Amino acid sequence: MTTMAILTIFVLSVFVGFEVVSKVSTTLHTPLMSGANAIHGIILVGAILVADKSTSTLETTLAIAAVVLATINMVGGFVVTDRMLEMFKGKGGKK
Amino acid sequence: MTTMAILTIFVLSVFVGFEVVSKVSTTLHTPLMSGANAIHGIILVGAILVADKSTSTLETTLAIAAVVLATINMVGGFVVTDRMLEMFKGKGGKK
Amino acid sequence: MNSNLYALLGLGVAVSFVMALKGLSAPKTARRGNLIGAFGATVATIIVFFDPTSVEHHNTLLILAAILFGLLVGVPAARKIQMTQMPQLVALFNGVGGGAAALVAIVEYLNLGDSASIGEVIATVFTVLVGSVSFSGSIITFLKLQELMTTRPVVFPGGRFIIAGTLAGSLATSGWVIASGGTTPLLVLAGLSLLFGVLFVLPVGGADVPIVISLLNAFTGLTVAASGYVLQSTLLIVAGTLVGASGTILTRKMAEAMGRSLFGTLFGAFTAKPQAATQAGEARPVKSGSPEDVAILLNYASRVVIVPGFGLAVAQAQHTVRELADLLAAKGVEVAYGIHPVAGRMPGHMNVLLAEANVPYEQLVEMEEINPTFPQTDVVLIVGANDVVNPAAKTTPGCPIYGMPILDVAGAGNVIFLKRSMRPGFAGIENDLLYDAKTTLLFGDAKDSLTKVVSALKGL
Amino acid sequence: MNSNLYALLGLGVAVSFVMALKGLSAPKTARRGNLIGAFGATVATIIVFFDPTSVEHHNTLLILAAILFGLLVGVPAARKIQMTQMPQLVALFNGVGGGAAALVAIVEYLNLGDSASIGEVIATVFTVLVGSVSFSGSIITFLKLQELMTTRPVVFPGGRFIIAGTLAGSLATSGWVIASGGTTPLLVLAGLSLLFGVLFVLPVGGADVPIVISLLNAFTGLTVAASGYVLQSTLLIVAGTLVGASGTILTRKMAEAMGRSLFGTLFGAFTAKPQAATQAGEARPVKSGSPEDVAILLNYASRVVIVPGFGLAVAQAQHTVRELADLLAAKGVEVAYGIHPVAGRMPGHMNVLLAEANVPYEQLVEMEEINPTFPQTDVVLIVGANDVVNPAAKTTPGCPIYGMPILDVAGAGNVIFLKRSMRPGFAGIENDLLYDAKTTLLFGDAKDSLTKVVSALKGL
Amino acid sequence: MRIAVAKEIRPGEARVALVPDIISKLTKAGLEVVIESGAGTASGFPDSEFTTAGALVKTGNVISDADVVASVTALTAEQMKSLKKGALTISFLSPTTSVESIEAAASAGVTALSLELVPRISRAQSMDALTSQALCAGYRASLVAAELSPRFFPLLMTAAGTVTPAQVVILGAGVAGLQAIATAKRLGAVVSAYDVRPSSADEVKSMGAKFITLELEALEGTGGYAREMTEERAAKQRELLTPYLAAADVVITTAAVPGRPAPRLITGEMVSAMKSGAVIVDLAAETGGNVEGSKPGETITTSNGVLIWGGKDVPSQLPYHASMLFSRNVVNLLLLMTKSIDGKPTGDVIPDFSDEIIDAATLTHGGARRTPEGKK
Amino acid sequence: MRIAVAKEIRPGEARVALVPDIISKLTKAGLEVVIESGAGTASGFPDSEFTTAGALVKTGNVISDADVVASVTALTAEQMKSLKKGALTISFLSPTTSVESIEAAASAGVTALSLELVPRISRAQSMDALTSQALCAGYRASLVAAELSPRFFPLLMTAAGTVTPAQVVILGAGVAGLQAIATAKRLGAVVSAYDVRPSSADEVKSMGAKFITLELEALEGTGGYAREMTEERAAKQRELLTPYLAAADVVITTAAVPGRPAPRLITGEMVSAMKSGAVIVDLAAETGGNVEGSKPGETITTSNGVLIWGGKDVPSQLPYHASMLFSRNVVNLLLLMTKSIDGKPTGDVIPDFSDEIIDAATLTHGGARRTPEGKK
Ligand SMILES: NC(=O)c1ccc[n+]([C@@H]2O[C@H](COP(=O)([O-])OP(=O)(O)OC[C@H]3O[C@@H](n4cnc5c(N)ncnc54)[C@H](OP(=O)(O)O)[C@@H]3O)[C@@H](O)[C@H]2O)c1
Ligand SMILES: NC(=O)c1ccc[n+]([C@@H]2O[C@H](COP(=O)([O-])OP(=O)(O)OC[C@H]3O[C@@H](n4cnc5c(N)ncnc54)[C@H](OP(=O)(O)O)[C@@H]3O)[C@@H](O)[C@H]2O)c1
Ligand SMILES: NC(=O)c1ccc[n+]([C@@H]2O[C@H](COP(=O)([O-])OP(=O)(O)OC[C@H]3O[C@@H](n4cnc5c(N)ncnc54)[C@H](O)[C@@H]3O)[C@@H](O)[C@H]2O)c1
Ligand SMILES: NC(=O)c1ccc[n+]([C@@H]2O[C@H](COP(=O)([O-])OP(=O)(O)OC[C@H]3O[C@@H](n4cnc5c(N)ncnc54)[C@H](O)[C@@H]3O)[C@@H](O)[C@H]2O)c1
Repeated sequence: MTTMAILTIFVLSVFVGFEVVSKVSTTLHTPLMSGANAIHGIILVGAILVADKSTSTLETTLAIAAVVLATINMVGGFVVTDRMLEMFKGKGGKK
Repeated sequence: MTTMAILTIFVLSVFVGFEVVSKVSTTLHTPLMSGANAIHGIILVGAILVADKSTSTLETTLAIAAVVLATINMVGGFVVTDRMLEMFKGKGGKK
Repeated sequence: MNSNLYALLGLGVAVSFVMALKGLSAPKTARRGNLIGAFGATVATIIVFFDPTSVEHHNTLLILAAILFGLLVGVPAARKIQMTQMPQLVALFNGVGGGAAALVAIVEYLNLGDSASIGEVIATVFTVLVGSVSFSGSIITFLKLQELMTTRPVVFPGGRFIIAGTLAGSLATSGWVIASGGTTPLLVLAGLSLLFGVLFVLPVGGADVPIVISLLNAFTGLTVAASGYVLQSTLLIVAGTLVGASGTILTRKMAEAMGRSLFGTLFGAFTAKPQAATQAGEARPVKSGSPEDVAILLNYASRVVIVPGFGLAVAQAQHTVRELADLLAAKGVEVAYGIHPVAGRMPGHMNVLLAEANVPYEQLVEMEEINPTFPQTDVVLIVGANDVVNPAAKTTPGCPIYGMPILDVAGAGNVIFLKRSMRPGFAGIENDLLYDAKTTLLFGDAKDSLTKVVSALKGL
Repeated sequence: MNSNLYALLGLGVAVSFVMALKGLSAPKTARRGNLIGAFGATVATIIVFFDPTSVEHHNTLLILAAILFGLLVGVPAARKIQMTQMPQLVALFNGVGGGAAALVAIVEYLNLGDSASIGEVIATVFTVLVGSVSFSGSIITFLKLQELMTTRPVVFPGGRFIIAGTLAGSLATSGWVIASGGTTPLLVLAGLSLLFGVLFVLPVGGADVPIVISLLNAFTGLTVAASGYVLQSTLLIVAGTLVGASGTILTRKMAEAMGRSLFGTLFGAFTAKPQAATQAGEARPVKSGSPEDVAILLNYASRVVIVPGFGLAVAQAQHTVRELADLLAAKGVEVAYGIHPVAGRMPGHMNVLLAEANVPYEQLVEMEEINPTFPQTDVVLIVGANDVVNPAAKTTPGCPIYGMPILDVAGAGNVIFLKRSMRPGFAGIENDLLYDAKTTLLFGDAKDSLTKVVSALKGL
Repeated sequence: MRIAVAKEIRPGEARVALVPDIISKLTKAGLEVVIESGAGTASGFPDSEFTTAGALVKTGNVISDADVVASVTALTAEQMKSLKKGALTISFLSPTTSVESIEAAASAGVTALSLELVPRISRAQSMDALTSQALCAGYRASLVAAELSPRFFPLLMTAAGTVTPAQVVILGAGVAGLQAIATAKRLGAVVSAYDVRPSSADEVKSMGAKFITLELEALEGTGGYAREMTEERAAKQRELLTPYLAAADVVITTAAVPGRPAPRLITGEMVSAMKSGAVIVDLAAETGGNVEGSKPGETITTSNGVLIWGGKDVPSQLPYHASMLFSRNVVNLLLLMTKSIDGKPTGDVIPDFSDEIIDAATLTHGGARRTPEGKK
Repeated sequence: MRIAVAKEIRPGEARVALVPDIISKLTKAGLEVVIESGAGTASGFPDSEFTTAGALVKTGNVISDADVVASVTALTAEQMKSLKKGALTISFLSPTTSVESIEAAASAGVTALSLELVPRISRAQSMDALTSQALCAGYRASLVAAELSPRFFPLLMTAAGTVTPAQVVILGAGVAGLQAIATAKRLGAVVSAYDVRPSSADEVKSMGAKFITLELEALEGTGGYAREMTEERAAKQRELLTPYLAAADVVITTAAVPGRPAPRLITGEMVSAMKSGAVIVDLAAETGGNVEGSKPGETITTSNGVLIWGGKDVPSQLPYHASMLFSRNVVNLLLLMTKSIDGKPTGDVIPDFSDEIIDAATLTHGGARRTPEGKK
């Protein structure tokens, strides 16, 4: 992929990121932060990629540590966000 | 640029396009349509590119026609949009 | 030009378009947004001459001349047009844009010859098909709006089979181009698509035309994106996609705002039956608006006069009207209430209600005092009143209210009626002011309508 | 796996993240948004094992074990945590994410060795620096929030020079890595960055911590994007950038909502003077909320009791309070007014006002009747009242209001006070209820506050 | 021409047919205005104000040499006879109850206009004295009721217990009834109302009051007035209204049918079902009474402790504003009969019977009673 | 123990110290209640309702064998003397104006509690009869003013011209004044008010009325009451108020300083600067009058056409609710003195002077006048 393409993707993602949360209400600040936090747990994908091709012990150790940390970030993040959002449960459909 | 990059750019652009106009008020429907219309006048860039490298008369004629049409689209579009927006002039800064 | 710089500038232009669209969706920033877009487009047009990848420059002067010509045609047309004719001009501009995209695709197709990849051919076919439809369709909408042809849906017996046939033909030709290549099939495709564009728009009725324009606009955007793919231009891809996506959303919103079914509008062509044409009502046209329209009119006024009537009382909207007035006052708009002596059904009816809502007595102005101020008033908001503003009292001898003094609201810049229907008031006579060009009607219970206007106003 | 399919799935995951963030920004769709994100992340985690470009699979089992371990640690922690401790858990998760990104960057750096392009090295340095800051900074915020260390700003003499020095050191080391490559400088960079993270967060006061968490979160997002660049993963680039961009906006919004200067919060570290620490008030903490918070509490309640007091009268907010009540009723919330016999400054004060605003008499409930209903009430909205809900009347013999019957609002699920300050009411005595855990304060003139709550409610 | 206003001679009448404020409108139309000294005192307009406004204030007879005489109540037969031939009078002048005065006017060659007969068309609203005076009466009715009631009107929640709001029932929701609703509502009472006209339900609701719906057919006559009810319907209506009255703290009745005695809405039996301390205000007492036992100008306490107040000259109890509104009605009617030539007022008052309003309002002209063209 | 209520003997007094509704509270506390036949008639509570509520209705003297006697106005010296030794009385009992009764009570060994002396603390609000009766007086004041005024209170824009709203000025914005503001505002008048207490500006504004700010220092005494003004300040205040009064259509005065004659806020001169047709309602007429020339119970018309209404027994003019509120105050005070053992009421009423309220309110006990502990 060309640098230009990456840059374009980056810029567009910035816009999407800005726009998508631009109307968030105050009460959702924390859940949104927590959800975004879970999303960057996607570094897990990176960690898996590097771990799988690591051969030296040092690399493997570090990479496996990264996998553990990233998993905690991602899974814990989604679960805790869900718990925060429990108050919106059920009533969400109410008009 | 890879097809994947183009696809990503396309998808992201779709999101940006959706989001950016999602809160438009009814009165701005027509100006917004007109402004978007002016923006697709950017085909002028494409027309210029093909016109400049055209050698056969047919190609040149068609391409030059495209340049004329695209210019009308772009320039006229921006001007007419601006005129539509005159009612918002001056008062825009009012709180 | 350095290719990185060139690419960065292109990205900058794409960003400017995003900001333009964003700006255009809020009244405060709309003008600025449009200017940003125009600026970006100008930059793009200049730098394309320095495109590092384009090495041949055969026709630069000719191109410049063509641009100049385009300017000379486009700018005066856009400048001189009357407010009421703008929609058709937009349609026309959109059409020429679609035409340009189709031409570019054809030229590039000729240019590439057999070296075109399958992807490029598909993109070309798409551009030619959709661009041509957009071109011819827009021309028809232009003719309709300009009343150079009937604004009624044009439907002829068996029409829908012809339309479906044309579409099928276009698609088949598309397949042919993709499968076999060559110039002829592409030109056939262009021809069929042009025809389809005409047939597609003909059955659309006057009220639906703006929706169709918006849809064709979104289509044109997509053709531009497809051209971008062929021409390897990220800018065209992004800009075209932006227009395509936002145009789609916009089309849906417009249809919603006008209470039309998008599906019905678009596929009317396939389902319309001839007799539908004769059913189109002969009623006098009125201009009805949305709460947002009313909010914007009020927001940008310097002086607003509220005229309450019996409908205010029926809706018990006194508290809401005061809320609206307070909100306007807070925005620096001068607000007064014009109280007609017989508004309502009992002497002092409006006073009782407005006092209940704590409207300060100073804001209530008697008829004789307020009448001379209407010419300096930007907007009159008539809340459930009718007879007391009916010009028939002056113009129609013999009608039940002839000779009664009225509030001369017609002198103001804009008149807004909040009422539920076109039904007349107490005296039972029609009110010509409802059909006036400067009148906007917002239908619905006065309290509901005011509540919506208030929230729209807060959103501005 | 077919590389096109793989790429498309990746794009789909990216789209799911966009939809997750979008969903999370509105109460109605928040839960669903989160689930969509989780689904996308799961898909990504599965398909990465089939990445067509990764040919070596040395440690698949180990990785699966590591994931399992991560699950066993992360899920129970997230499940068992108490509501009040969630912020620190989020901080911790964010920190480990940052740490993971830094580790990935280091490993890939080791892996690439000298084949790394300059861009890749810069991205690696960025990831290591920011990831480490995020890691250590988040740990400190965790410790602060968990009260494992002082929540006060920690400032020591000359601290700001040390901080600035550490930052300068990190940047210099970054330059060194970029210039010369090699493992050692990278590890030095990691060490310095970890230190900087600690020093950066230490001077932040308790109230600002959430803002810092949000900022570190956005930082982590950017490191993920940078890793994506190094690893050539569009998904990581898009996801990381999304989080970075939305996190930045969110940080600004949070600072605004809390009335804090973002600049002051972030650069407090550089400007804080030691004595500032001792100035931190000893006042009892209160929970103040925004109009949106109040609106959400009200919106999701089944039963709301409004308790008006003298402040309602002072603010002349009777019409606005009725508007709010009507709005809630329209949303299906049961609304009643609890009228204390001596609320206001004259017998029947509240009646006069509420009658003016046309509040139906049936909604006004006497103290004796409403008191037993508070345990079934989700939210009590206290509009400018104080003494009449002050539990001191029951608990503090000798205080001026001792023995006066009060509205037992403390029995309800949530208590909201609308008042302008922490000043007491007529009797001049403090109200412990203001400091209660179930109490939210919305400061400001009652009418203004109500107006804001009304529009926030309309926006839900 | 000269327009004169004498002191009202009917006992209890405190209004005056012209107020100082309005006199300039007449002088601008070229008329000369003469006021009997003391005519405005009872309504709060001293002679001095009339003089300042440009009128001539005279003692003694001012009407015998006047071309136009304006009064609130009808001139007596004697007064009519004392007028110049061809003089014009404007006043309330009921064709059913002021027969003598009308005959005297006819025989004296006086042109007598009756304000009661001004038609209820939009253009005539500014001359509609029935409406303007009913407005005053309706306001007074609620005030008097509040005054007489031993209870508060509003709801008040106090440390000494809760005072429940008064339940007010209003029968007849015409101009007076609607204003009574407004005033009682303002004071905080819970108001419900009943009327026979079909449009009145909306009108009552538009005042924020509850409409009492009875299962009876509606009665609408011409000009927005009601029709008389049959005795059968009346009995049914009374039966259905009884529970509403029994629950009421205050009842205000304003029902009228033009040219007919007031309908009997409440019988003694219904009164005896009411609460002790309840108050009935009967605005129709002078025209026969909506309530059995009501006496104009008197307050009667029934054996079960219900107070019945019979209205008499009720608008006169608000003399200042009642006079102000009345005089504007008179002047608006007068100005319909003045002419100007080339922008200069002629100062003549000439009734033009082709005008629907003048036609309908004029009872006698040219020495005879006349039938309006519109009724022929 | 037995609690008795006799018919009020002061002329014009229509209230009753206990209403049927509340009697169950007393019987539940173990007390026996005796009511003199006809005691409640004037306020709309017939004997039958008392009987139903559980009281004994007797004719003739009911107080001489009672342990507790509740009344609205102070018992006369004779009545005090006729009581049992050790009996307890609750009523209004002013230490300055009811000296004879108090002396009689002291010598008869009666424990006399004065409702005027209940302190203005939060806990005592439910026993504060001054407040509850001032509430009635304030409401009446505005009603009476509206009744007497020859003009409309509200603004009305009609086909016969616009009626401008009445300008109402209220002097003294205590309990009565605030309620008068509320009532006048409800009727649609434009209301402004003045008071000497610094907190009153906010209180007036909280009613939606305009506060009249004079360039004078504030006067605040204890317990939320005002202090007396010096003659110099009084003169200055009168001078500054004059223009406000001259523009007013209605003036309502409610100013009082506890234990002192009412301050003179309006002199004859100020009245003569007012408009003809203006109305003054003086709620303080009985205690000396805020207005020069006001006479309790009379309506005086001045030479310049201003009506001055002097209040007398004003709460009595709303007897139903005034009695209801008063009786709740009495009962709340009484219940402070009843005891129960193991949840069973003893039926005894024993004043406990360690309670700040009883202490402050008790004027005589054990055969002598007493000084409250709180004042020692
Ligand atoms: N003031 C008096 O003393 C008095 C007495 C008797 C008669 N009148 C007569 O009454 C008339 C008064 O004029 P006006 O302009 O006040 O009233 P109007 O002419 O009767 O018009 C009222 C308008 O309000 C609309 N409306 C009714 N309910 C509504 C609701 N809930 N929400 C929104 N709109 C509503 C009606 O239109 P939709 O049905 O389409 O909604 C109608 O057009 C005059 O003709 C006057 O002569 C006056
Ligand atoms: N009803 C009577 O007859 C009567 C008569 C005299 C005295 N009292 C006494 O008055 C008190 C009544 O209790 P209450 O709870 O109604 O009143 P309160 O205890 O005096 O409290 C009023 C509260 O309203 C707030 N406030 C004032 N203006 C405001 C504004 N514009 N917007 C928002 N909040 C505002 C004040 O806080 P901030 O300053 O922080 O905004 C204050 O805490 C009791 O102590 C009672 O004994 C009653
Ligand atoms: N268009 C105009 O110019 C104009 C002007 C003024 C009044 N009006 C209309 O005319 C209507 C009547 O006006 P009015 O007040 O002078 O009438 P009114 O004084 O003759 O009667 C008073 C009311 O009593 C009612 N009534 C009669 N018989 C009744 C019965 N048996 N039971 C209950 N109610 C009974 C009538 O319907 C009327 O509403 C009003 O509603 C008003 O809207 C129209
Ligand atoms: N906390 C409580 O329990 C409680 C209960 C009732 C009343 N109060 C307060 O006590 C205050 C006084 O109550 P009140 O109505 O019984 O008082 P009041 O009857 O003694 O006096 C009436 C008013 O006259 C005013 N006044 C005195 N001299 C004046 C002058 N020269 N000019 C103008 N005004 C003058 C006083 O300030 C007072 O507001 C009220 O404002 C009320 O808020 C408190």
